[in-house]
Amino acid sequence: MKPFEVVEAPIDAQVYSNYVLHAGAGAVTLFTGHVREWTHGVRTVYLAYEAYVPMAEKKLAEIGAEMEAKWPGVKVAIAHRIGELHISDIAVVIAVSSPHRKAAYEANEYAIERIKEVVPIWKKEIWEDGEEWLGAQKKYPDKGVDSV
Amino acid sequence: MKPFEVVEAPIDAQVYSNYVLHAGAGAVTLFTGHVREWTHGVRTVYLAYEAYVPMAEKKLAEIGAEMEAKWPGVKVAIAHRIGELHISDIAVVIAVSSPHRKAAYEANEYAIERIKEVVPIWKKEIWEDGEEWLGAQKKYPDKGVDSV
Amino acid sequence: MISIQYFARLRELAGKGQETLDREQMTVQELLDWAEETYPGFGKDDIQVAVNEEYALPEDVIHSGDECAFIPPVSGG
Amino acid sequence: MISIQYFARLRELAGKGQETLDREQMTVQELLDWAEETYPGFGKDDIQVAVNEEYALPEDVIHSGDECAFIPPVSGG
Repeated sequence: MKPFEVVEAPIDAQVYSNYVLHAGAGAVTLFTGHVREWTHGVRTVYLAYEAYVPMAEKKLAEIGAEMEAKWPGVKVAIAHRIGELHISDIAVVIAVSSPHRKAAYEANEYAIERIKEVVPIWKKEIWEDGEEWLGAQKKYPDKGVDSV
Repeated sequence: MKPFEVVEAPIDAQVYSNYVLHAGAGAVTLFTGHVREWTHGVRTVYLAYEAYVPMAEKKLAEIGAEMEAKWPGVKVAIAHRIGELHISDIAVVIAVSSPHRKAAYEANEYAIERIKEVVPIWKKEIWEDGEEWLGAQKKYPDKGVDSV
Repeated sequence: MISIQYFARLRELAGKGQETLDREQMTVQELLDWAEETYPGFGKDDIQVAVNEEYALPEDVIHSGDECAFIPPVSGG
Repeated sequence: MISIQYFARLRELAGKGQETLDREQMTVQELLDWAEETYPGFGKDDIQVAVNEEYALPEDVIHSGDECAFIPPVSGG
């Protein structure tokens, strides 16, 4: 594995938490974003994720560097899956270790917020009767914003 | 496994995240507290945890109920290990699933704060040249407070 | 008979994990006072008492058959 | 030659994932204007341009050999 990567295979979250664990770590936070069956009352059949892979991996690594600068001592790994994802599949995993717990929580939450702002990855929701690329489009201002 | 338990065997964190995952969950936060090698410049050889087991499990379940009341829709599992723990061993795991990520982060952090306040579990630090029961004793006001 | 459990520092201080006290009833504060006298250095001001697995107040009354535990400052996590 | 990549909604709108544009240089804004004219409904006001895998400003200049990508609002996570 690479500590900042876009993958096509199912994500094994444990691989990333193992990567960040070390003898100086007192706390590890592991966030996994999963495909949810219902969003805004509409049943999702599956999601299709697409990425500009090299730039996405570069941006994930930049987010990791931002985190290490803001919370000295944290160690970070982030992976995002692309392709066709079904209910409960892991779309994204963020693993953060830190000597103390507060930084591990804060840095982890920072990472998912930044991913949703700057990493070139897109999600298409496929329902039983249609599909839609998500994102902050004007047409659907309430979609995708609180998607996880 | 039980969703709120005190265990003697090594903790497999994945068991608890699997337990809280369901089709309505968009986010899972998994916190693991680990034995850290260095605390306040002193090298830890190992930790010995002790619990008032039935009351501790009852208090963990109460914390879970508090979380479900404060953040509707979250599902929670918490386990704490007792006995002799070595560097990087998991002492505590908190798994929280939620439809949306914000509650999963907030509820998880709430859980570890409450555990450190009300759950009858004690930690003894064993160094190369001594040992000490931790807790908010007056003698050592800076110990144990930010222990993870 | 009131049963009493000791944990962590208090278990080491008392040299035992549990014992029974031959009383019909007493308050939580009276139990703490008894422990302080019996085990010098007990430090009752920092210790809570659980009665039947629930935190109790100093004025709460303990009855024969209750299970009590001294709870020094916790340090889990 | 400037290479251009399309993703997500834009890939479906353009009917292709990439193409090349035979220009020596142009600004990011000129590239967006060109795309809006070429692909009605492109929605350039909500789209960013990456040049060589880095977000660019409208006034930045793209040169022949640069790799450009249109970045519609992202929705990872």
